[in-house]
Amino acid sequence: MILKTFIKRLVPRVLEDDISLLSPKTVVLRKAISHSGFKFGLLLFISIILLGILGPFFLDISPYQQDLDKRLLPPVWIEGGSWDHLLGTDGNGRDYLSRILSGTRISLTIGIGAALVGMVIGVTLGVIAGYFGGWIDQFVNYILTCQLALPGLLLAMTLVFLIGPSIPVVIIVIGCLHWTLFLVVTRSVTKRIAKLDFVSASNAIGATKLQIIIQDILPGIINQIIVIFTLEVGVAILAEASLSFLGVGIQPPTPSWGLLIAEGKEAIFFQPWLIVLPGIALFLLVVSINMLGDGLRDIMDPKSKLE
Amino acid sequence: MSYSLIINNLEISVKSLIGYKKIVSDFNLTLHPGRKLGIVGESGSGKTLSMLALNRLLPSQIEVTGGSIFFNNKNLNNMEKKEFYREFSGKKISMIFQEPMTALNPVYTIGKQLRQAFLIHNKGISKKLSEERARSMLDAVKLNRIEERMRQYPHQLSGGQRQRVLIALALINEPEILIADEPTTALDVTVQKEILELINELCLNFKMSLIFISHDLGVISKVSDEIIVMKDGKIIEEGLTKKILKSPKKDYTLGLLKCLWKLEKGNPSLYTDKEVPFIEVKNINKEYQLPNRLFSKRKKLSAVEDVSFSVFKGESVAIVGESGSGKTTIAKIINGLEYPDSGEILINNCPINKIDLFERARLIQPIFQDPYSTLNPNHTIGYVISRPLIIQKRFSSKEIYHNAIKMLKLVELPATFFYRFPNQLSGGQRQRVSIARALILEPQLLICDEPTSALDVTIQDQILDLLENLKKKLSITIIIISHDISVVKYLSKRILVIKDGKIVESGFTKEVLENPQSSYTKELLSSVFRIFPPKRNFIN
Amino acid sequence: MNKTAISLLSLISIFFSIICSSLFADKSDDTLVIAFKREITNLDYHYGTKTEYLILADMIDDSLFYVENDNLSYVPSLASDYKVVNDVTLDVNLKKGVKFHDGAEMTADDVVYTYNFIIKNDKNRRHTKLASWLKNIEKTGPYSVRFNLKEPYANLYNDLYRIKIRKNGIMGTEGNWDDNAQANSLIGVGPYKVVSFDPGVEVVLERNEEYFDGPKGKPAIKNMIVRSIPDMGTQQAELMSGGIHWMYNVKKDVGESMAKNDRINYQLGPSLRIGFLVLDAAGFTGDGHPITDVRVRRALNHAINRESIAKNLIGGPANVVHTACNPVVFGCFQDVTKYEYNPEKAIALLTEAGYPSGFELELWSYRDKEAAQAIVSDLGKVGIKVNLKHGKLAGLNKARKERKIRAYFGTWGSSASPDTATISNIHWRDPSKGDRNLSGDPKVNELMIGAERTLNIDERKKLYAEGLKLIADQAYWVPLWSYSEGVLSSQDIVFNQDADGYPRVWGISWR
Amino acid sequence: MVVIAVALTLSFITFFLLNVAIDPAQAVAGEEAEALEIEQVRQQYGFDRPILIRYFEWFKAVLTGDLGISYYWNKPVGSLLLERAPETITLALMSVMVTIFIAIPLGICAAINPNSVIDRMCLGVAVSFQAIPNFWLGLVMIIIFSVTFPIFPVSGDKTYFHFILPSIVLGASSVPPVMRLMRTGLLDVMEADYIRTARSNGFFGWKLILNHAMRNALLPVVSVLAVQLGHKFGGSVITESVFSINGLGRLALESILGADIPTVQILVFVFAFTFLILNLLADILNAYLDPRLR
Repeated sequence: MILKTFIKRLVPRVLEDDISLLSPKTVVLRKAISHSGFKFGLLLFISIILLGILGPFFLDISPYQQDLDKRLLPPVWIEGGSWDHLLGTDGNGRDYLSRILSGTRISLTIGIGAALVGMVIGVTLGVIAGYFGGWIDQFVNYILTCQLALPGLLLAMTLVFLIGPSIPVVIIVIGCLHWTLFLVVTRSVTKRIAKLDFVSASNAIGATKLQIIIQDILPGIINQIIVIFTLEVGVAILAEASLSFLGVGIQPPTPSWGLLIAEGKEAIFFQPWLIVLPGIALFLLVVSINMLGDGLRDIMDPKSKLE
Repeated sequence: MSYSLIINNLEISVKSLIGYKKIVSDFNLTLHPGRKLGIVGESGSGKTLSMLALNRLLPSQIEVTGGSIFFNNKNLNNMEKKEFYREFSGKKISMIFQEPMTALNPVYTIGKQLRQAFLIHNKGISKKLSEERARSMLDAVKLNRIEERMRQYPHQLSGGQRQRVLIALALINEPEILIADEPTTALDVTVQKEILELINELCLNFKMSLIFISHDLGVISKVSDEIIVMKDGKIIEEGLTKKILKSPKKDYTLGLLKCLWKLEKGNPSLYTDKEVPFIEVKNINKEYQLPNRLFSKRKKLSAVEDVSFSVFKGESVAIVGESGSGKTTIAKIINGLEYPDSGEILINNCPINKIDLFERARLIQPIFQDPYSTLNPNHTIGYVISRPLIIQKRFSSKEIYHNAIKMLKLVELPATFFYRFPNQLSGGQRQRVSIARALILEPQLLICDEPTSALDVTIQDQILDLLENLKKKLSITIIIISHDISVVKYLSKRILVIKDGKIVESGFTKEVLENPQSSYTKELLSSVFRIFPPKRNFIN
Repeated sequence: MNKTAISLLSLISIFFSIICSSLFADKSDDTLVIAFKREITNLDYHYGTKTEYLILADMIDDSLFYVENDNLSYVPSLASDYKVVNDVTLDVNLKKGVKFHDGAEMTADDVVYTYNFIIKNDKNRRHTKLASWLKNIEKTGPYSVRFNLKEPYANLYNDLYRIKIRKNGIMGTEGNWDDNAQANSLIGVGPYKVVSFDPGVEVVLERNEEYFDGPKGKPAIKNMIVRSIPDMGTQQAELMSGGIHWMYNVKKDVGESMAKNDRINYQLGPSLRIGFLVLDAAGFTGDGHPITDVRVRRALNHAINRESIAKNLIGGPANVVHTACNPVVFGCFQDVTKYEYNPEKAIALLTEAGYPSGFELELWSYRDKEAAQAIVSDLGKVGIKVNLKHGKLAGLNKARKERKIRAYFGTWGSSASPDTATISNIHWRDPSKGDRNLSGDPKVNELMIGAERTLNIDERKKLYAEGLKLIADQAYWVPLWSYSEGVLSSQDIVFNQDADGYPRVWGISWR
Repeated sequence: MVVIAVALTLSFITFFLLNVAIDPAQAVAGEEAEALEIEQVRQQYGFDRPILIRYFEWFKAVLTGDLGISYYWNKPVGSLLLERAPETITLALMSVMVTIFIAIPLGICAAINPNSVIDRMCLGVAVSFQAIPNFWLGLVMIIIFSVTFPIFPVSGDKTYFHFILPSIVLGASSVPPVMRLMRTGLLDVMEADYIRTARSNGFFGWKLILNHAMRNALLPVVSVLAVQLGHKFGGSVITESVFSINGLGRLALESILGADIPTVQILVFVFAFTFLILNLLADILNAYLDPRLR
């Protein structure tokens, strides 16, 4: 409730008749406020981030501190659990809460990093292909087909195998495999924008191609990119989990969620919390990011009306 | 049964963040059987929405919030959805729409769509009978080669043919009322005339009443007995067509008529300079490659064929033609936005491809048709207008600001618009901004590609006046491209009529219009619905 | 059109699923199902080195010798008796009346053929390695052969155990060998016959009723199915739902939890496998790294709490190992320098070596991830910041070959070969012939490999003792612990675990 | 033509990567092999020659129909493929059927009641499927449907019954994109002019959707399904190993880990080719559905 009034203050109240006169930014902001899915996703996302970043400061147990005498303790609500280890311990006797919390940072780093890499590749190629068209477009299309036809997970495995697993490698490899959506969308939007009259107008006033791309085309596609970006963050986090599951992802003892799930796999029948807890964390994060992305898509879509 | 349709105090609102906002109110209408009613108004006046409401086709955020619609004493507003669709949609009331290009389902054949529309109200009819019915309808709308048409898909037909199919679709269940929503606006003038004649004829044959919606008084006057004039969601005047055209009671109606009269009269004071050829177009050709289809070879489309002409300094020249005639391609080639396959263009005796980008920008500037895409929605108006100067890199930021403000004044916009975004502006205001952007570099040639065709008549009038004034003030050369003879008449001294990428006729506007030589020009002229001012002059 | 196709397909699939409702094998039809993690792709043991292949081969095939379960020594199997003529000559007499699965009797011809095939099949190098010590083999009678060795070779009986006897001519003739002749169906002399084989999926076996009276004993169960199930979780689920009866390589935690189920038995027995850290003492990866300093290597030995890890993570009979071999095998001399767990001492040693605040170390590993992390954690406590590179074996092999590995956590299983020679042969070779010897000390190589070049038992023991002492003194390795072998089985069966942890599944019987 | 070019490029990339990543000689010789032995293998198999030459030799052999012999399986790659392909094809087809059965009805439900509770729930299902890792779902499904309630067999690929759980797991991962596309596609179509025409002719409810909207809305879905099916042929590594189905995915995994270059080579080639062919088929199907594309 407090939050609601707070947000309402941020936005100037506009008379009913003036809605069409709002600046684009205000319109987006107002739509954001009225979009419940977006708000929920954002709230969840922010709380996960806060927990992940601030959480470790409040815990005096390091995620790496092992105690082999206290292995596989169950969480506090299961018989045998203790308040010392709220979520129990893992196979090496490390505090699971601490590991999950510090895993947030790693999963997010990988998700955001990989999505960034994918974005740079996809958007660059997409803008170039969409704006210049012709044989450049055909060539980019060829690269795209190559990428799509390639079984991604296999390539990722081979690549990580080749370079040796580490966080930057995993980020780059996942990023290099998740740019197609950026490319496809950027290209089609660029093509659409490039046909619009204001691009012709920029051409006529003597703007260079670079100026046109940066000033006219990029601002037009940025909304779409943000939306895809959020979705790709979720995809990348899951991809890392899959790689870790196959044993070519993040290196232990670094606690990425994918790794925690992979490590807890064999205990799934007897210490299910080992896989369920990071699974829930992963699920919540991906859900929040997806809701955020879906919400952004609705909000940024000029077609969607104020509801 | 004396009345077939009565609408009382209809009210339509749009749902918004805060609540409902009325967009149509106090809409009353009474339609006698067999009468023809025209509703005229500018875009946003609520004419289409009222009719969509009648047919339950309103978009999701828009709702009927009051009033009643009686058809033969049945209130359509309270009726169950099922009953309405079963008894009325397509059966008692049919509707045809503005865009024939998209109003037919692209994935089904014409025959199938007709058959289905017939079957929905006539269950259990055999396939043969329904096909027979479809054929007879295609015959009724005067389509040729009916057997072939039945098997064709919408994209294989021309716009006019599609509109005929849509009419057939609307009439297949012999409705009592036909609502036609701007059915000819998207069509070329020559086709427009035929369709109007067809509608008139079918109304007689089928004994239907007609509600015809249009923004164009000229068109309305050809098809209606009565007229309703709408503005801002309200009816402001209604009466018999003849009466209203002769002596409108309201100023707004008069204003509408005045614009038409003015254009009809033409512009006697065309400014001319000495005859120095400013731009010469020599034998240009341009072909486009059509995109690949799965099972067919690449096709080429010749957009411009061997076009040559020249324009003199300070002159205004019009290029006239229907859609797809290649006039826009010519404009783009002159502007350097496209390159011809062959031929050359000289500006001040210098080939255009030798002129550098900045220099060209100071010589030629374009103005485009669509006010909604001509401004980058992400930039402020101020930035849009000053950007040409910023790109030229020769001006201080102060100079740029002053120039931009000056330009805003020149196109009669308030200086406060400097910080606005395009989506906060109306279509006419946007078009003014794009003129300001074009003029800030003080170019010698303006290429106006249908500068007014997307605007309402009254706005169109203002923009034409503005262009006319600027031409006088700044003595620039103008090439105007249009499909609208009246605009051309008002603004240009010379005229080039273009068809299928070739020039079919050229000469002084007055001469060409009064005494057209080619049959195509004659056809073009005959299909314009003119409304002549009464002998007694209303305007000075 | 779309809809009909979809509904048709779904109908078909339902139809099939009703017909082929799955059949579970069990005691009533005398069929035992066991699961392997790895895939069996080739029945012929000579073409696969993995333990799973050996287990399978021991079921289908037999060889001249066999490792006896109780006191881990080589005993004649197809051989009736043997005689060491001298250091390079061995006479072997064969059992009579042993029959191949197709009914033919095994004679000296078959043995000679088999060994000739092994050493003369040049096309396959991996193959010839199996008997690289053999000069030639002679038939000395219908049921006796003589082996002439190139040089004295101590681990001879191990190889005689590993080479499975093939029927004369079955693998083609000299110069025209057919490597795949026995890959998909195999005629052996072992306790089980192959009924069918679906590569990578399962092998269906049936008891060989004519099996000779050898050290393996006669099998009790008639039908045996060996399934490949790569995922351990899936194996557990199968065991719980009765789809399989026996699985091995089960970790302590999983095994103990599974055993809470009344229908499931968990046995955690000894294993020949030991774990160890190999350290680049020679500086192959570059000079000047702390690890080339013996004090640092000793500090490493002191820093790891091996007992705790062995007890908590591995469990069962697992125990700390101080030597570069498993204490139970032949020649594994125990009286060497022992480094107890003492982090203070480790820190003191590091300080003495000039690294009071520790250093960074890249540690590679590929097996036992939990233990690897525990090691990292322990080393961290004395200030050694370990960057763990846990990956697949192939990646490690390549990096090691390129001399990029400074330290790695390795294990060695010796698959059922109770002799120090097996582990030392591969780990202490001359660096030019193998890349695992990172000691840079020619003396180690000389002692440990030298011990293989004599048949004299005492001489061998002496050489191993010296070598192992040297390794411990110089702390070339950090010997960690011996592993234990966990087996999960259904309550319906009796499975006896042996001292070497090698699962002799042909000995399983119904309860 | 493009299909072949793409498949070739991919096979070359894989060839190159594999050869750089893993020493093939070591892979052939086995993990316990001596350096000398590895050298011998290297010469025997010709691994000491430049990569390009080896690639061309490989390519020449493939053209003559010789797909090579797997180092790891000791078998002609062609027969390996034939052995493994049926399982993967069954799994892929069944999982796509699962996707269709779940995603398309959900998408339609969501689209005909936009922004309603049903819509939100459908979206929720989609988001959940998107957020659950494949292997997690697989193991949970085994626990529920094979151990706790022994309805389905845990693993194996003998009967169609064995494929039900894995295809649900594999199919679930493609539900979100297909469902979303179905929803937005249908929503877009429902706003199209021709739907307005149909409504004005008296069509409403299911008749409107089936007779007028469905075919148009299916167009993008067909393409996405083709992509998904293509990926399933190559990307079911995890599902296949969890349910121990002996298909191509597992073959690929084992071959990569075993550095079995000939097999991986052909697999990538086959995956890419299948993918491209499926896309071509989707184009043809789309052309059948949409006359404008013909």
